[in-house]
Amino acid sequence: MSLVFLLAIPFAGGIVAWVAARWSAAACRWVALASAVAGLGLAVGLWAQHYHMWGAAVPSRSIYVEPVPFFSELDVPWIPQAGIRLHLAADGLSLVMLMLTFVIVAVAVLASWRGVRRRAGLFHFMLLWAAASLAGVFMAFDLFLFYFFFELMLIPFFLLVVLWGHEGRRRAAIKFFIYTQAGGLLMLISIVGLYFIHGRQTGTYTFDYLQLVNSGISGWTGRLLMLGFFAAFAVKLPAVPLHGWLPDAHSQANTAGSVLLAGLLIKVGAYGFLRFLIPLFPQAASDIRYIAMGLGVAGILYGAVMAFSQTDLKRMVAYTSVSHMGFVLLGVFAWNQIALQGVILQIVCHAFSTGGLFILAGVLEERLGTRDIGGMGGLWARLSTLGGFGMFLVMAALGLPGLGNFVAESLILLGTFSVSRPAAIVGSLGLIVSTIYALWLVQRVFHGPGGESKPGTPARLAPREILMFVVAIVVLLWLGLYPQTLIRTTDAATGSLLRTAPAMQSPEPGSSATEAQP
Amino acid sequence: MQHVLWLIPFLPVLGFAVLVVFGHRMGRRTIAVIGAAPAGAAAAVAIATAVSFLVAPPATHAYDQVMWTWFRIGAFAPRIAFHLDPLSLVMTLVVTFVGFLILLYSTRFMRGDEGYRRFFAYMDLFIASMLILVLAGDFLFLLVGWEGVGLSSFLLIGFWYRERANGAAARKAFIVTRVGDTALLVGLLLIFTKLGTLDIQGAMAAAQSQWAQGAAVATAAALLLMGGAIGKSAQLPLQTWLPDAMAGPTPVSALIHAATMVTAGVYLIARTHVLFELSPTARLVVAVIGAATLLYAGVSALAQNDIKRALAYSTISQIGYMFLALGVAAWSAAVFHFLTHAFFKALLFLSAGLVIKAMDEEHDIRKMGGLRRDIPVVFRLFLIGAAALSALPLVTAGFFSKDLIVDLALTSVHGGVWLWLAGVVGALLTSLYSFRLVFLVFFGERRGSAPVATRFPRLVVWPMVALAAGSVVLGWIELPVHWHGWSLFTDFMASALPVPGIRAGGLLDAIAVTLIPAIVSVAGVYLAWVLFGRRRPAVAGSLVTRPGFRWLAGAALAGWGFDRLYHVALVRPFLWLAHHGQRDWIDRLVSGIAGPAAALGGLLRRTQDGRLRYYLAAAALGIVVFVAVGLLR
Amino acid sequence: MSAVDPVYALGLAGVLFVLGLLGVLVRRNIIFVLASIEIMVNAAGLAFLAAGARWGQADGQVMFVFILAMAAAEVAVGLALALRIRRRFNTLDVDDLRKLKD
Amino acid sequence: MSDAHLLVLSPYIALAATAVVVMLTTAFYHRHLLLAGLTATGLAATFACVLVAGAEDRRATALLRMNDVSLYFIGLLVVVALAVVALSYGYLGRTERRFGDFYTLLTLGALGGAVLAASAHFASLFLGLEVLSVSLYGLIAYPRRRPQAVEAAFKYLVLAAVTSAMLLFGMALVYAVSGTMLLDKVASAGAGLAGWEAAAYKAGLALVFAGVGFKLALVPFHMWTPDVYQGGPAPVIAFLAAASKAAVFVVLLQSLAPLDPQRGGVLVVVLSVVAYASMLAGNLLALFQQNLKRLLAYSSIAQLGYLVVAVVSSGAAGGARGAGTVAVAFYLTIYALALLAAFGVIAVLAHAEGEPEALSQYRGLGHRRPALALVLSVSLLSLAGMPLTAGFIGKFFIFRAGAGAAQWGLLVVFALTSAMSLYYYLRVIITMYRLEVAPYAAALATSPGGMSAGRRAADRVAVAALVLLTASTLLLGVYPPVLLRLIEHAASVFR
Repeated sequence: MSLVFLLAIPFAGGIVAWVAARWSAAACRWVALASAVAGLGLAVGLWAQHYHMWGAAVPSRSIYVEPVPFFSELDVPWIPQAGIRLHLAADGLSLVMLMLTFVIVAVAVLASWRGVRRRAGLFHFMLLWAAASLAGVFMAFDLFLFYFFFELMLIPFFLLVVLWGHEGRRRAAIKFFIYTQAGGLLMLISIVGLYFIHGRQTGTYTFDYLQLVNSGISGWTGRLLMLGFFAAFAVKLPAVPLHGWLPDAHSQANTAGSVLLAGLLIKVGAYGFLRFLIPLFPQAASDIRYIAMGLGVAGILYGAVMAFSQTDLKRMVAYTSVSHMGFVLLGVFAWNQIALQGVILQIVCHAFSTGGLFILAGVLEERLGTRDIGGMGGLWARLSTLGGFGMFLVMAALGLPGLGNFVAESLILLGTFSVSRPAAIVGSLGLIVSTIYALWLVQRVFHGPGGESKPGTPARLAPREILMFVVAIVVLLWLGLYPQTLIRTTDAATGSLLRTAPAMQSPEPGSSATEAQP
Repeated sequence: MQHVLWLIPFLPVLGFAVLVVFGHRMGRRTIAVIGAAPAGAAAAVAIATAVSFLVAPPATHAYDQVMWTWFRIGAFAPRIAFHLDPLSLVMTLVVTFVGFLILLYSTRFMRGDEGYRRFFAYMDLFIASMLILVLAGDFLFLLVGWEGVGLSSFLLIGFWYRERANGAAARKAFIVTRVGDTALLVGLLLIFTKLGTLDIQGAMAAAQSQWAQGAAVATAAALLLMGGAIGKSAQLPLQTWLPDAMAGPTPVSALIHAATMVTAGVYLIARTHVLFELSPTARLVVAVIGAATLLYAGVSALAQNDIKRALAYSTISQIGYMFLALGVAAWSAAVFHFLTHAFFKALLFLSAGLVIKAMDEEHDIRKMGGLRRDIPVVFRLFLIGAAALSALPLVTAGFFSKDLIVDLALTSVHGGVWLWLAGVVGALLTSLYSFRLVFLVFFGERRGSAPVATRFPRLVVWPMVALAAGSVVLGWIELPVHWHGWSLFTDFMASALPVPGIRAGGLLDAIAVTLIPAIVSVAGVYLAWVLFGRRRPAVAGSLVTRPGFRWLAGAALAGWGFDRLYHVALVRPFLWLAHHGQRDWIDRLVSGIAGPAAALGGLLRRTQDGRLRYYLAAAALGIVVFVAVGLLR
Repeated sequence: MSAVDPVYALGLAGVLFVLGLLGVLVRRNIIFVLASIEIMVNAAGLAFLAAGARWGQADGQVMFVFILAMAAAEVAVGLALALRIRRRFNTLDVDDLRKLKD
Repeated sequence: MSDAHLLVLSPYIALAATAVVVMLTTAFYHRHLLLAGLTATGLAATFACVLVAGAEDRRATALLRMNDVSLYFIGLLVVVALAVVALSYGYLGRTERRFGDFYTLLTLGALGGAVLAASAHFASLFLGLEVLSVSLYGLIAYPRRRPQAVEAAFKYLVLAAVTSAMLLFGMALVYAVSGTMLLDKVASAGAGLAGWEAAAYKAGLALVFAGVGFKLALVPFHMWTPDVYQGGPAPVIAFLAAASKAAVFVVLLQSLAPLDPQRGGVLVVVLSVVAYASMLAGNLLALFQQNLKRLLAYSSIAQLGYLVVAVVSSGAAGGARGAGTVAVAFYLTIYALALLAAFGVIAVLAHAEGEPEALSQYRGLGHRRPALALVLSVSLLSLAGMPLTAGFIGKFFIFRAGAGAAQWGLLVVFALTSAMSLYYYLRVIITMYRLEVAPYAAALATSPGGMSAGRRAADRVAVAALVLLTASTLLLGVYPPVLLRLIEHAASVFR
């Protein structure tokens, strides 16, 4: 039952925050923060409760015969006429995403503590509504319910960008909405198609994920259905040709909006690939494996080159997300244990490193009044603490070993190498190109002759700003030096995902070596 | 002493952390103490470990300490582990000891600088990363040190960040080394996929047992690792970044770009010598690159006018020698030369620093001259360094280490005459350019302005004296092969690095091998005296004016055009792509479909012009079409 | 008793219908537009009569009666609107009714 | 006529009685509240009769076929009429002095629609259609002082008259050839014909389809919609858009039902082409529309295109017949709710000089009239098919019907065009929540201040109706089985 609370807390919190705004803006901020932290507490409680259960080397058993690694499921009919059920469940992977959701939302609330004056109540309501629908996405195990939350997320994000964004917010918001909606509707066609084809094959008409998994639809129908899902998740991820909305949406949203967009929204695409696309259509996915990996690599390189050429700081950071998500796409289609763990680690680390960079951009914009990196420079002299944080975050984005991103990217490359050598090699070129844009960012923002900051803005960093950066740094260092806690959490989940898609199975790197193990 | 290994890298990390977090509240003295002390403490621990290692050598000839398992996915479980064998021991001793001396030197040298705290924080970070690099027992953990060193060199080169040029040099260094690192990473991917483990000793053992001699996969892995080594050690073709790296403060150049970081590549190849033994082709490539680089750098150093750039090219040349040694499987000879080189090159850089300070930040040697009398102490130290660099026989450590390499280049089983010849010509060039510096800077009459500072504090001079002593005395621990004397260093390293086979040669070979390099280096000194020593004799003047020579000098000055080549071939297209691609063509392409939709919309709207009869006409047309379709089908 | 073959009657109704349709399309005066509509409706009525005759059922004629009633209603409202248009826009030209457009 | 027949026909009796009573009271006591009250009670009584009538598929006289589907739609018609009465009570109070005729015409229109919904014979089809059309002419031209209303009414009249003539001529041809006027027999009567008779039959069917097509404003016959929607008074247009289209759609559905897929091949192809064209044209025309009423007109063309997709899915070979009907019934209902709410907001904002049509007049509405802005936003989001609104479930059911009938081409265009439709729906929502207040809108905000207590009461009724519509849209979005159970039962007729 506690899964429902994970949905209820943010929704209720949002409404209370909106009402509390009548009295004072501060009240609604504290309510929002409290509900985010409460959600986090519950998620962590669930995680702690089940942590000892995982980690045991999961022997390879047939698909879903062993106790399903889900827990505390809720399965209630919602629209019986169409066979749709309210089926909430969570396994290691969902739990990691849930915890990530609530942490990022809490950080977003902190990030907009000073930033949002107008209609603070409505703002926090939208923030928490987005959190609730994200939590819903990660817990939905009924395809229609997943689609319901997948679409529900759009409205709060749209309004967050439209009402509190920067100058070009309207065009960017509409572009974002149409991109995602077009992908989503194509996915709906696939969902309903799958519903009917599975129904005709097995007689049971249902949207339940566990029954539809590995439905064995191969050939062109399977590929077309899979393409519907691919369209939706490739837009969300974003994969290269469909990434047009990301730079506009990220650069026009305010700090909290960008943190939420970069930290959580694009993770739904990655989660969708892991959870739905490949397990539902293993054969079709293996047919397009190399094309998808090609797209991933293209994303890595294209995102990095575009990041280098931007003059708007937020657009530059947005393009780095395109590059990092290229790694995710690469890792997902490598589809072995190491690559999947790398993907999950990349999802979490990217949320913190890029989220941190957006907060940095927000803080800079408050103090300098501009996002154009031409006007910045020499910041180190004036705000050395901010410089220190910024340097750390840039190095994380660069994939410096010792931080989480490096471990994630090397796991992905390790996993990919045994599947397709050229993809891994060209993918590792991404390290060079990401170095170029990262150092270019440091050079233009921190080093070089000094620009002057807007008068009247505080020179020193506020304690809450420092807290946000410290949270990001601690997590990135912890995942860089001891990621085992995260890996053990998602161990059972990735294991069961791998078993659901035998057609996609690829050789585990290193397993090909004979037993000359020291 | 096994379980104290982690302390060596941890102390500088602690120093770095303290300086970063509490630094801004500390005075200069405390910063200096917290900055230099960890390196000293680490040196002490290293010496203690060395003593216990020598007195009671462990059974496996190595200390291993596993901190914790980094993570475990299925069979893949890399560990944060330290591994100390003779090779790592020598590296650690040099890094900590030379590092400590340089830090002492910089406490006074950097006194005037406002980024004092930042300097020591970065230096501690560098020393910590270097120690992790040499002590790591797992390839992934080695990468942590490897990139950490790259990062701190970026931070230190771009230390005076107000100057855009320094920033550009720092970026260039990090990006070029990053190219090498990518090759290294791909090598690790290959090793892991084929051997199933990234633990260094485990991987090497597995390689030995699974891969046949000369196997393609062994060659590929070796070449990839070599790619990483070339990037970090600034060998051809990735050497363009080191001369520009002189933009950083002089102690940085001394420690990072002379003594330690640039030799990380040598350490890596020595550490994975099993791979290079398995593939002779890879070893040959290393030798050829070493030989080519030492010649290329030697000639370029000859033409440099900036004192630090000359020394930078000389470093590239000396590392070329080490690569040559590795190429002919003379592993311990390379490490020995690293040891001596660290001492005398650091000494040269530190004294160059003092010369620059004396001449009020003047780098150009054409504006110096006759400083022999003004700064006698610096002159003597610089002279010792230059002598060691040009390997003057018996008197300097350089003689023992460089000539050992030249000797083995011929006599080693894998050696060759051409390699030996390159070594000899290199020796000539080395002594020529090093003494050119000495004569132009310290002899002849004063050309530029008078020196500003002539007396230097003791804390600056004493470390240099220590280095000078090292660069003189250290040579004696390894006598040349044909003297059949003692070879303490090679024996000590035998457990980690195999000794190369020596071809049996007659007496003639023996004489040739030992005498010729000595003669050549002395001849080089005399030639330098002839060309640059006396007051501008006609010979030197006429030589310079001939057009062919002037073109040659120009080319050498610019590092043989590598810089321009890379700029035109790689940098400019990248900038062009970025500039033209700024408006994200793919995005415009995909969201371009909105254009025709809008146009179509506009067109359709024109049909709604309010005329009733047009609406009726449309309806009638519709009917005609429907009836027609109905009739035809 | 059906002396006349229904095809001819339907043919005539068809011709009348098309003439009415052309009248509506071509003429610009509101009165003539309404008149042409009348022609079309009566053509339909004629067709119904012919159909009824063919099958010998009264349905055709019943429909014709309904059609008459409907036509009358429409024309009445149409003429009322024509009066309002004449007073408001003081024109009877259909093409002048162009205020509502994109 | 046994009493069972009477019971089945009770809704019609109630409606006709209401019309007569209202007409008489107009002549004697011309007080607005009384007239509106009478109409409302009459309609409520009709709704009660519908609930009671609960017929099992009985043919009441040759003309009408009373089954659960027709009863459901008569109920829907009556509810729409009630809502229109609530909206127009305030609207008329502000703009007109003569009220009586409005309510009479409205009730008669509802009666026409009801007859049309249950019609099983050409005659009832024709009669229902004409009663509905003629009352609409009067309603559209009702606001005497506004020239656009007259122009709109005249355009609607001419086009309706021409297309009803086509309908008649088509019926005549079909009757001449097949000898029967019963809808369910007509559809399958064309089999045994040859030569000129087959040609006449096909031509007749095409002409009938043209008449129906005009009323549904499908593509070749859609051009009148924007002008009429722009010119006519808001409550009337709501009735036109919601009620008349629903009634005509039921006829299409009922007559297509007995169609066996093989014979209906050509009709399904024609319907598909019309669906493609309507979806594309509707959305493309609306993309850059600056006038809210014209935008809603174009969007209603597109929505009808989506509905035809559902009809095609139920009619097509192998289509799950039930799924198609459920999809049509559900989507029609939520389409009606959304349009009523949208035009209702325009009606509430209207005043003597005219209705706020240009988008610029709605700038900043979110801050001045948050309730109305929310109502309009929810209705637009429902039309766009956003979650939490009934439109989302409606769109899903059309997808489900389409996938069942493997109409992949239609579904892909459906998906892409409804994604495109977001552009103009969102533009309206954004305009409402912008900060700067337009000059005209400022004047607008102050006008209700000076009204008398009575008029302000009228507004409260209208706003209550709007809130009820929005609440039901949201409720159906969150828990659709409330309505689905009802529709499922009705659709069982076709199992």
